[in-house]
Amino acid sequence: MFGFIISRFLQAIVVVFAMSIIVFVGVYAIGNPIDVMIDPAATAEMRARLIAQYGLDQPLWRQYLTFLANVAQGDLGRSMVYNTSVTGLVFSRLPATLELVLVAIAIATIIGIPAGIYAGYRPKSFASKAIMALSILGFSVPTFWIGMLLIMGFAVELGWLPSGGRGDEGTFLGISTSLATANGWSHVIMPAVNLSLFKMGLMIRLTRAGMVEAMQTDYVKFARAQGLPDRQIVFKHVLRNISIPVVTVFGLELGSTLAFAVVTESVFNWPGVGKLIIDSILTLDRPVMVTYLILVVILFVIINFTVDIVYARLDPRVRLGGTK
Amino acid sequence: MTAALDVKGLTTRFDTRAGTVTAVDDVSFSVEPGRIMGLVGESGSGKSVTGFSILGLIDEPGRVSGGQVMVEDTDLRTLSPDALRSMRGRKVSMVFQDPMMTLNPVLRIGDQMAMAVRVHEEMPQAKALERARDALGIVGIPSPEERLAAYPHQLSGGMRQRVAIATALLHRPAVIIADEPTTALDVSIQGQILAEVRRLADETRTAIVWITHDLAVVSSLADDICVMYAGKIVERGTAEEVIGQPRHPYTRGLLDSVPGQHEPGARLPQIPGSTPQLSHLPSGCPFRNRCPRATQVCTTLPPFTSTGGHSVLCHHPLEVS
Amino acid sequence: MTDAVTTPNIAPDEPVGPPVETRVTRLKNFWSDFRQSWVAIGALIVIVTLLLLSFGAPLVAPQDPYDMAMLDWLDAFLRPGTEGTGGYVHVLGTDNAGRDMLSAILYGLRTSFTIGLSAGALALTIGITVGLTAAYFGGRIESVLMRIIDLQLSMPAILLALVLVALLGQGVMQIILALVVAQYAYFARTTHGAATVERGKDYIEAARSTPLPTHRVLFKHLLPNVMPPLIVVATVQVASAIALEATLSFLGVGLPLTEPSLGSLISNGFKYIHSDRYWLSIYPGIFLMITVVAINLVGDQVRTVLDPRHSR
Amino acid sequence: MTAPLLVIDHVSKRFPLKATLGDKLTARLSGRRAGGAVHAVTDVSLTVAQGEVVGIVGESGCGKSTLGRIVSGIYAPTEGSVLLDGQPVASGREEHVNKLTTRVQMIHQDPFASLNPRMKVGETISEGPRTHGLVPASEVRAKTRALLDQVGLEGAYADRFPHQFSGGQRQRIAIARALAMQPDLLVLDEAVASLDVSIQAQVLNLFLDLRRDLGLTALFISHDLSVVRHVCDRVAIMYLGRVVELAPADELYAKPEHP
Repeated sequence: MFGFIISRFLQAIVVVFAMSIIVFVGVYAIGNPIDVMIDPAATAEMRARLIAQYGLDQPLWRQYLTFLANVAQGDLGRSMVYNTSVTGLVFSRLPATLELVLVAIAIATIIGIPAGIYAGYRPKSFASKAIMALSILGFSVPTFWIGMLLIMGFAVELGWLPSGGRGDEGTFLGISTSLATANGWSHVIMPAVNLSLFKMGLMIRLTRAGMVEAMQTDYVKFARAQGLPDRQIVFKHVLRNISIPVVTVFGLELGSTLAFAVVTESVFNWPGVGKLIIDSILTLDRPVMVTYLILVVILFVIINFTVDIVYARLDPRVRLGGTK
Repeated sequence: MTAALDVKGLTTRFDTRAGTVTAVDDVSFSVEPGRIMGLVGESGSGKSVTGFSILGLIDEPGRVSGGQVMVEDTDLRTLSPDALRSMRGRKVSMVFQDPMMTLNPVLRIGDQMAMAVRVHEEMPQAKALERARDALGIVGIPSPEERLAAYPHQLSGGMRQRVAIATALLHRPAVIIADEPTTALDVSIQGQILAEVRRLADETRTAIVWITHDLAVVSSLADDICVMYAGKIVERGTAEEVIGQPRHPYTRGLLDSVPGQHEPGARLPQIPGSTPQLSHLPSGCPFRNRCPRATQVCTTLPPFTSTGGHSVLCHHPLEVS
Repeated sequence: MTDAVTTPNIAPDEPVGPPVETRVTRLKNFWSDFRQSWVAIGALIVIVTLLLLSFGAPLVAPQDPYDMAMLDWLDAFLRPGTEGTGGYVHVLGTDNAGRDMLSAILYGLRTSFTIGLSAGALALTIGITVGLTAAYFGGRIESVLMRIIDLQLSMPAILLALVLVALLGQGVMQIILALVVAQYAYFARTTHGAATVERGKDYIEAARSTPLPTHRVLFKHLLPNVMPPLIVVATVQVASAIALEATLSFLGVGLPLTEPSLGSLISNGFKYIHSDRYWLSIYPGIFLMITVVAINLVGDQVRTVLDPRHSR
Repeated sequence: MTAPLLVIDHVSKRFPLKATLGDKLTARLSGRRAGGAVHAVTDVSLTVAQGEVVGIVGESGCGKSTLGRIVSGIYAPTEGSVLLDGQPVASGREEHVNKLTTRVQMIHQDPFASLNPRMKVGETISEGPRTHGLVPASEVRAKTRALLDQVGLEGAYADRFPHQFSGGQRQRIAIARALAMQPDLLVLDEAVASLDVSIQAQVLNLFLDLRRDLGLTALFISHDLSVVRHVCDRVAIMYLGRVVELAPADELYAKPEHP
């Protein structure tokens, strides 16, 4: 177990390092940000000065080393557009994204997993078929389009909910969050539902597949032969087994939901990091792009690492090592 | 003496796209307390479906469509689903073929067994665990106390099968259905389990239905034998009768096919053809197109003819010498 | 013992099931299973209709939305069902530039299909190659390739495509390339997964121990047996490519409005969402939704039919 | 005395256990050695004469199947050599093994897994001889039919897919596939173990007939002593990777020294 953790940890470090190179090279190959930033009427001398100021005249590997050295000091550079520290910029936007993602994941889990369990337990019933049809809608219809429909319906036509932006913040347990106010909730609910639909579809299908498979195993038949009622078989035997893959995917999806927030934040004009990255791509704000992508990579690596360990904890076959 | 298990006219059908198939066709037998009945058949003969039908554990698209299953004095077929469930594990229980699959891999042995105890009898967990430990001891598992805390993957195949048998024994059922429980095990382990089962049957007076394809196993273990072919019981009698003086040509063919008894290198006596598909059975006697003794009369279903307790479903049974 | 049931020659016994099966009967069986779901049949009809309409757009559509000369500012923002200066009824209305929405949608759908199908086909080819190579050769090749694939799969496709499009610039080819890079990993993983199961089976070992040449084992034995799950993934990925392209265009990094896809049409219409010019965004959106859902429904039925546990 | 057809000379096979980087590190830190290996076959020597059938018996996990795969050129031995007529059967190490001869053919245990489900049985049988040019293209069809006939199946079955056949029939097809390569040595790995008793007798009889007609040489691997005794001239008993006893089949039965 200890060896397993160490090897995973080393792998994670290698991944972060490799990805930082790829991200850096990739992003720095995009266009020339000076053209975007500078007044076309500016003199060649001004232009050269600006290029030198951002270190853009240096060879790429040197730029990367400078970048690494700065990162080591906690400095990820300055945004070329906002002209502020990138770290500060990203972290000021992060809470908004996190609260959106958490609400979305909560909705997807609370509805998706029970629905999937039911659909897997009674695969032939009408309700199960309806659940499955909805799950196909959930993960196939593009998020931005559903978001738009939601705005048209609940904001424009009915006028019940605001069409975008983040609501008032309040303080809850010392954390400043819009989830502490009613106005905040009215702003978050629509984007969160929008963001949750894809995950919900996925969770339903995953849980159902696990359930259907588990119900056909010998240990379930054996439990039935012992006279255990179905309820007990589902809750004591089966759930324990399917919880392992579900928890794994849940963790992995946490990360991808964060990435998907890009779309929802754009539609609902939500002031999170997703909106920030879209804006920075459109304005070629390199430091912001690099910071965001590296942040995402690190987040993914941490999540994967945690999921691996949780998985190993949950499954006694991994935890204790097989004897045969 | 009343039988622990008395099956009469049990019939199970499966609705498939190719039409309805009768997997268990009018099967009748009874087992007395403390006796072991070997239910022998090749793959597709319906022997496992018979086992599941007895417990009422046939899933869609199958259904038990007729017959009577008396366990002690209750007909399981007339019970409500809930009442039937309360019989399972308490009066009649089952052991499966693959010991690697029958135990839940993520639950401790003790917890699984305690669950099986408490579903039929209300008692605290600690007491249920004690019962589980005793059951493990009975089936010859060393240091049962420690095994309770183990997960299935920490035990060998033979040990797991003992755990499964112990679980089946928890409520001292009148009947245990054992579906090929030693097929997946090595010969030496198989021998140990067989000896253990024989002892348990004698000591606990449990009636055991031992489903298998292996004639060698039943001939050493069983008191009585039923031979199944294409969903029907074709021969029934005591082990000595069926093994020593088979009357059905199929039973005879099966016994002769075993290589051990013949001159090395000689051609083995063989049954021609292959096991029929249940959806394409010949009319009348299902064995007739593979049978050396078949005649025109075999296109009609043969009757059961008995000499003493030894009965055979054949128009032309072999003579008893 | 001599009266035992022997026969001098082994009786050739009848094989079971229908007499002769060819690839044609296999297709027929597949079709008769597929047909069981009327939803899937409906979805298939929808897809075929949309394909015909979109690729026949120059013949079907009342207007060529790319031809600036045919656009008239006077026709801007006509409500659905209004007759414009062109002398015909704009069934789905017109947009801010006076474009007939129905025509724009059909041409846009054509772009979406082109992108989705070519990205899907390319990603499938690359994915199969990578996945089969990894599974067949094993060892170091396998662990390196699959590590890369896993790494890539842990990044959501949307993010990868976003960065790639930003990197490559706008245009149909660029989008296809970005989608291929973002999606081939799914095929590679599916191929690898199925192929590792199959390669452990005895028929592969039998082929290798004959010995048959590597390419024959790969393409005649391994590939045909990993195809079923790939077909399912392919349908899902084509739908997802179409949706991704629309999303990218919606976010403003995909195709420009001068080369309209469904995404850029919706994106354009989104600006007018607060006025009541709903038709600019709603109609292209409905076509997008129908297309994507129909493909997924067909894929879902194919999955059900090809599932080995599905009883025949 | 002529030289034996097959010589298995001090063959061992170890499967290395994969150690992760972390395992190696923790092992290094705690002073233990990482990795290790499973010894599947240890120092086995055996010869098979032309026309002889040698049985290998043992319980599951004793290494008999691994030995069969080494002889068939699917695995390369870690130590020792396998020579057919003085020539090595396969070259290479660990993952990439090149089989050098078509003269050893194998028949697997499970006929449901050993035939490609998406290939007609005729093609399955004929593809080996065709790719190795053993049969002229014009005669492939006739030869395939003749082989099917030889194993007791109708020639017309060549156009069918495996799933239409029963287990016993499939095993006959697998035998036809092996015979198509005109092998000098057959390796049968539990070839009748998954068949019903009545079908098992048919396949054993087929094997005995073929042996008589073609003068087959074979390595017959099984867990079932009675089957092995019936068809083999000599029997090797394997236990934990080693051959613990080697005797003529009839003597073995009289005084078995190992369980």
